[in-house]
Amino acid sequence: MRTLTYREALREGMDEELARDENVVLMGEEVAQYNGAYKVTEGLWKKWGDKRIVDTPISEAGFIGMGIGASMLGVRPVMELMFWSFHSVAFDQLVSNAACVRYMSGGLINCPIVVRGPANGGTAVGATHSHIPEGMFAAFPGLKVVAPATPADVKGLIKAAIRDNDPVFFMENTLLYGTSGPVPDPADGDFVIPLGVADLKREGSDLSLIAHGRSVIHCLEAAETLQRDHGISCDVLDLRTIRPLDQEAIFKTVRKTHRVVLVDESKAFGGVSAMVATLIQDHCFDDLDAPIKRVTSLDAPAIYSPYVENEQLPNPRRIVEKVLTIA
Amino acid sequence: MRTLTYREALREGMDEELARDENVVLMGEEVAQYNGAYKVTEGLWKKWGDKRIVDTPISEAGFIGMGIGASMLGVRPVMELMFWSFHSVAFDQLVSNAACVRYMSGGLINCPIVVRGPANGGTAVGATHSHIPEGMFAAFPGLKVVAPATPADVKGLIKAAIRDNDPVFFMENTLLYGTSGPVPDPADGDFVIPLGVADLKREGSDLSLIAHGRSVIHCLEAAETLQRDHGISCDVLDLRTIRPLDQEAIFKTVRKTHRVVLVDESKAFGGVSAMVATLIQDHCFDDLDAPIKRVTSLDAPAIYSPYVENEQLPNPRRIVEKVLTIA
Amino acid sequence: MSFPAASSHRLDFASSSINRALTAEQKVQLLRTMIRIRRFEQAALKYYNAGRIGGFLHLYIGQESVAVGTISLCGENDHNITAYRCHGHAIASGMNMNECMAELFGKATGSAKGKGGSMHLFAPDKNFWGGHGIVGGQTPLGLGLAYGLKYKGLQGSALCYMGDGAVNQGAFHESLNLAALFELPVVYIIENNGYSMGTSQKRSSAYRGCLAQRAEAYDMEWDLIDGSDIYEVRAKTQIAMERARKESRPTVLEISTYRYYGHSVADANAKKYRSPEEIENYKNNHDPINTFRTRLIQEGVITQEQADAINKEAADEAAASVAFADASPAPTIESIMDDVYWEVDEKTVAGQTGRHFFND
Amino acid sequence: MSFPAASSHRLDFASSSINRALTAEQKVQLLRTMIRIRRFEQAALKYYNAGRIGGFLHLYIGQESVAVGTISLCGENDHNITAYRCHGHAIASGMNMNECMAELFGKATGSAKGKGGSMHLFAPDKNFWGGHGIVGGQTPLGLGLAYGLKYKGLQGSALCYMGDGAVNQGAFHESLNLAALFELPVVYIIENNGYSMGTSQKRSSAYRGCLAQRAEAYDMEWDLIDGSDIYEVRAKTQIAMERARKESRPTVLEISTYRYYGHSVADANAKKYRSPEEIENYKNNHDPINTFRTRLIQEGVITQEQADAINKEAADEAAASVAFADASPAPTIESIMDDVYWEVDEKTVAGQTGRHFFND
Ligand SMILES: Cc1ncc(C[n+]2csc(CCOP(=O)(O)OP(=O)(O)O)c2C)c(N)n1
Ligand SMILES: Cc1ncc(C[n+]2csc(CCOP(=O)(O)OP(=O)(O)O)c2C)c(N)n1
Ligand SMILES: [Mg+2]
Ligand SMILES: [Mg+2]
Repeated sequence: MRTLTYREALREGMDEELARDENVVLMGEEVAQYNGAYKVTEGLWKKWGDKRIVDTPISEAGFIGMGIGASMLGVRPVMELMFWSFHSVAFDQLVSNAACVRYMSGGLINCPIVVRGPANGGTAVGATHSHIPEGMFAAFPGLKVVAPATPADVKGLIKAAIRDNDPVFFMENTLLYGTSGPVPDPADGDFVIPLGVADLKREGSDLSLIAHGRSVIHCLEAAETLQRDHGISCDVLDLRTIRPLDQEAIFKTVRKTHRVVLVDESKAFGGVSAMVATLIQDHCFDDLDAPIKRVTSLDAPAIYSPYVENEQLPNPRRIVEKVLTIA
Repeated sequence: MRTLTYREALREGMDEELARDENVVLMGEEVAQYNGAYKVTEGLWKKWGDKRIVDTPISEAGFIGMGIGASMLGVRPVMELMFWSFHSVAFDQLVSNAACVRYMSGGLINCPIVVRGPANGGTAVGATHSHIPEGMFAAFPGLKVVAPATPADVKGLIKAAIRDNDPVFFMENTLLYGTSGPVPDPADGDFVIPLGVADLKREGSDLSLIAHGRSVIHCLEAAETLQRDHGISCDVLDLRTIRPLDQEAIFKTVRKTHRVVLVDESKAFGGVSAMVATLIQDHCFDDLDAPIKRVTSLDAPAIYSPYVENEQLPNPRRIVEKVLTIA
Repeated sequence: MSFPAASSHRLDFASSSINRALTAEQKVQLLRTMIRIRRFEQAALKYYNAGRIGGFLHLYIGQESVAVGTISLCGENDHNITAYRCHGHAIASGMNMNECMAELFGKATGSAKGKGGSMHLFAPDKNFWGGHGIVGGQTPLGLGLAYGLKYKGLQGSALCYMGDGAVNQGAFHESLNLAALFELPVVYIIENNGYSMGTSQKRSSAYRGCLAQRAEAYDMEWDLIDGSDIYEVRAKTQIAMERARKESRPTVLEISTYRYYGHSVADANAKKYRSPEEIENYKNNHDPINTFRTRLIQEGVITQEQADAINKEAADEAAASVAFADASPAPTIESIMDDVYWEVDEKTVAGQTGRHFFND
Repeated sequence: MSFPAASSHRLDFASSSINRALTAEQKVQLLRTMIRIRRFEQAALKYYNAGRIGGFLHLYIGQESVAVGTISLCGENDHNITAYRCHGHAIASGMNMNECMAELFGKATGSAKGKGGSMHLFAPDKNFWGGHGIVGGQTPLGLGLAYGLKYKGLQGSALCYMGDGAVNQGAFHESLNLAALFELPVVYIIENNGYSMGTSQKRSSAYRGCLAQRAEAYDMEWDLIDGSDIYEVRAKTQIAMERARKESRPTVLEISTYRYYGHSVADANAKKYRSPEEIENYKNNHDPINTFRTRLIQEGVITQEQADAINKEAADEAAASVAFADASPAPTIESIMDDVYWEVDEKTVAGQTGRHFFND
């Protein structure tokens, strides 16, 4: 199989959807002429022109709301937030309009919009630029939330997200953009990964590591160490989509291993992991041999200092240590 | 003891703090000349005048940010959001400025601001006006979140909130404003309830109901029914403050009853209850005789129809039914 | 807020081409729609007070010429969207009273199956996109409708209404800049009734001249309209809509108008922050329905008897809508979970993959 | 964006009273501060490229006259706040290079103990309130500083800076309306360097005349300033600050300026969206430091040798700050949990009641 970076795979997915459906339009700050702050959209403006790839001013509430309005008329905007952290200035449009307009209209309207961009810590940009909002947005019925970890997943999932007829919030990671992996060749057919299907990225028997986004990569590394140094064999389940959630895949691994560590880059109060823990203890109460443990970001706003930022975030060492408390 | 309504008790608390500290200023839409959309601030403008009670235009991001800025200089603004749902247009100010500015300045700044208003469903105002954000904001380190259920609590806690030197988000309930209860007489001394202390509002032995805000009232009613009709005796623990959280009080009741139902008006994905469930299963793993159950709002945007809205929300009947699944 | 005194110097907008083009029947239709809105709301008020309608009820009574005048100009590719004071726009757009009243009653036969309520009416099939509860929140959506029109190469316009209190929301500012920058066919219509709840325009906005003049900050066209004259509303709005359709350029219009009732029916202070004289003056001298009825009688388009008959028909229609709403079933509890996701409602594969709902 | 050609018709702002009042030493001090900022940033750039500084580094080089000119007018009750391009404001406010550089290096001796980084510098004891990363997010905070001054009855002003790209954020619009409506002593200063990242002013903003003129929408005063002349910056800003202090009225100033480097050091396109000629023209003809140095030599205030000495001192100071930062300890992992809550840090009863942190 070909090897692509996460960035290339994501771009290829969008490029294919731009070709497939003339209603697809990419919009955001610096996405066109500048080729994207993180170069995700590089070359697309040159290829598709002003109509399909649109630069916007720094007015997130305005242009995201505009995208939602256009989507009500059948345009399919794929909006880039340069950082997902900037959701904060567009929050009302995201949670009151995108999430609720279908419901409040009794199903008369739908909003086929994708809002995408990086949502992560770990790049020394401080608290204002390091919000981790997967769990927060998944809490709003009406929204879907996706957080892919690999090049293949990001391509397959962005294509599903763009085709989806509901609002999909797509959370990438600046630290994954440059990572590489196999991605099926377009010549072998249209490669779409449905939302709502988790992926068991490593098979084990002693304990389940459940994560999404970059934490999956950390889990895989930790699983390697646990196997090698401690003889502990881990399932690593990548949720991929937070909402809809592949609950059965979660329960299946828990019922196999009876021990769980959830890894989630959000702060510990809430986040995806608190919800997953709640579901597991409810549905797998008798299957658990130990409390469900979590590895989350240390519970302070994101620190700038590159010397310690990685220690605030989940990392393989912290995962291993947490696993050893229950395994 | 005197009987006051929740609204009167809240007003009395603010009035006392206005008298105590000349830096306290009340601000918001219609709080002054109109006497407050929900009449919480009735009479205060007349008593304290233009400087201390300030009407604002409909510019939540602008005036809440203004309050945060003023608080950095030592003013102590108590800002009313007519509905907490309108947080959505001020979100950046709330989570990037109020929550993070102390941290990003390495502790050089603090923001003694209170943001208050009603945060509830149940009044047939539809999805845009019925967001339940306690759990969402408690997830941001740097913020404190309070949700009082009774007249005495709302008075004692608003006074603590105003004196607190950190940002406190204070969540009331339009359906509680008119409810009455005993409130200590000011003549008997300054009545302040510290943040971070839960209150066991009913003692029982078979099961723990844990809630905050109006759900506490529902729990008390359900506990009554459970005792009477089913002989099930319930602790009802009122969290009162979500962050800081009285974790020990939670663990204590769980270790006594071994069965828990959490009641939370938020949607089921996340919310305060998902966090409390996560903590309980972690810390009281061997104490639980049954999975932790939750009663939350049905997982759709808030419906308007008064015919069914109460069924979307937690209510005594739903609580009783849920308890019976594990008791 | 001030209304020009009736004077011989006033322009007569009846002679503008868009009004000259009106047939007698079309003129009567304008009057009828205004009256239907008023009768509808009077019925709603009655049943709100009787406890049959939940939440808020924001009456449009006094402002009818704005929605009716502007929406009467709309064709196939013209769309409109407004805030929570939306009954007038809904009916002017063609929503029938039955589904509108049933929505207010929270019934399953309502336009949104009882899910939206008075503040959140929608009729996309009639190019009416709501009904939005967050002040200013609809302004970027209106922009999006214009964007959609332009993207699809359709010659149309998007009318986006808001109140005088809404102009100080950030989203509106962002929308104006985007509208001008992207040259979008949107017409922002400030329905200036002088108050945002209990706050007068002067206490909520700083401005030079008038609110619409803020458009100059974005090098955008604007105009000021006396809302008590539906001919003027139509004549000046038509210019803006043509600018949108033909030149794909935005406009801000400010239409001075007045609401007779409180901010919502629950507004206990409606007669405190406004003087009785102010209210009476509008009712007596600037009521858009009375003004237009008188005018049509003068023009010989209609007789007083015919006007009375329209009134009666409208009142009957409103009463029938109450009966319809009353007799309609409430939504079921199960229906709470419908209409959240298109994919789930349509039972697509996507809608059946993974857990979408987390009911306890 | 355009700069006036040097011409004999230009006003000479040296003769404005606020500049005439300057002693020779004060003039030199203005020059010195601008040079110190530039040398500081050149050192920062070097060590950023060497991988010693994380995240973003937004250089102020080319814009120094704005922060230095305006902040030189500040007294005890004048405060300032800006966005993420904040080294200049920090140093002009009096933050010393050591704590500034150490913050960039992410060290425990940094102004914010390594917690804020380059975008989030703060020195409240010097009336400098940050350093804010969300575009436009600081504009309501600046308003709040003005509110605080007025509330406390202090005669002062709040200077709130932002870029030309920030003017299209909703929060700024809301702030302008509030500033005018509440008559707050705030001066909004748009540092117009012509670009927001790779987007030119024309591609991001619709406006008539200039960006500052948008102030008219709020019936507010405004002025346009050539940033390459620090005398002009001071003279015109002083008028706005006096308006704030004496009349408690706000102003919007737009200062045309230029950044020599990319949006941040990571900006790979810095030479694509701007022509080399444009950059060279500014450097050669409008550089605020060169212009002012030449001027001071002409005035006889300083000699070339003295200017060179200032340069050298500043470079030495910057080098020393690098050494300081380098030698400083990194924050400990435990320190991550400090500075979240005042009550916890101060070990008050409130800070010890209930669980504040939820580390797994
Ligand atoms: C963001 C937001 N803030 C506050 C409110 C509460 N509110 C609803 S309507 C209103 C007044 C709006 O006045 P105006 O825009 O003049 O419209 P009118 O009611 O006069 O039609 C207020 C404050 C809201 N719905 N949304
Ligand atoms: C709300 C928000 N949107 C986007 C960004 C990303 N961003 C940071 S700076 C910037 C450009 C700002 O340009 P301008 O206001 O002109 O200031 P300058 O960088 O020129 O000083 C952008 C888009 C951000 N930090 N915050
Ligand atoms: Mg109004
Ligand atoms: Mg700029």
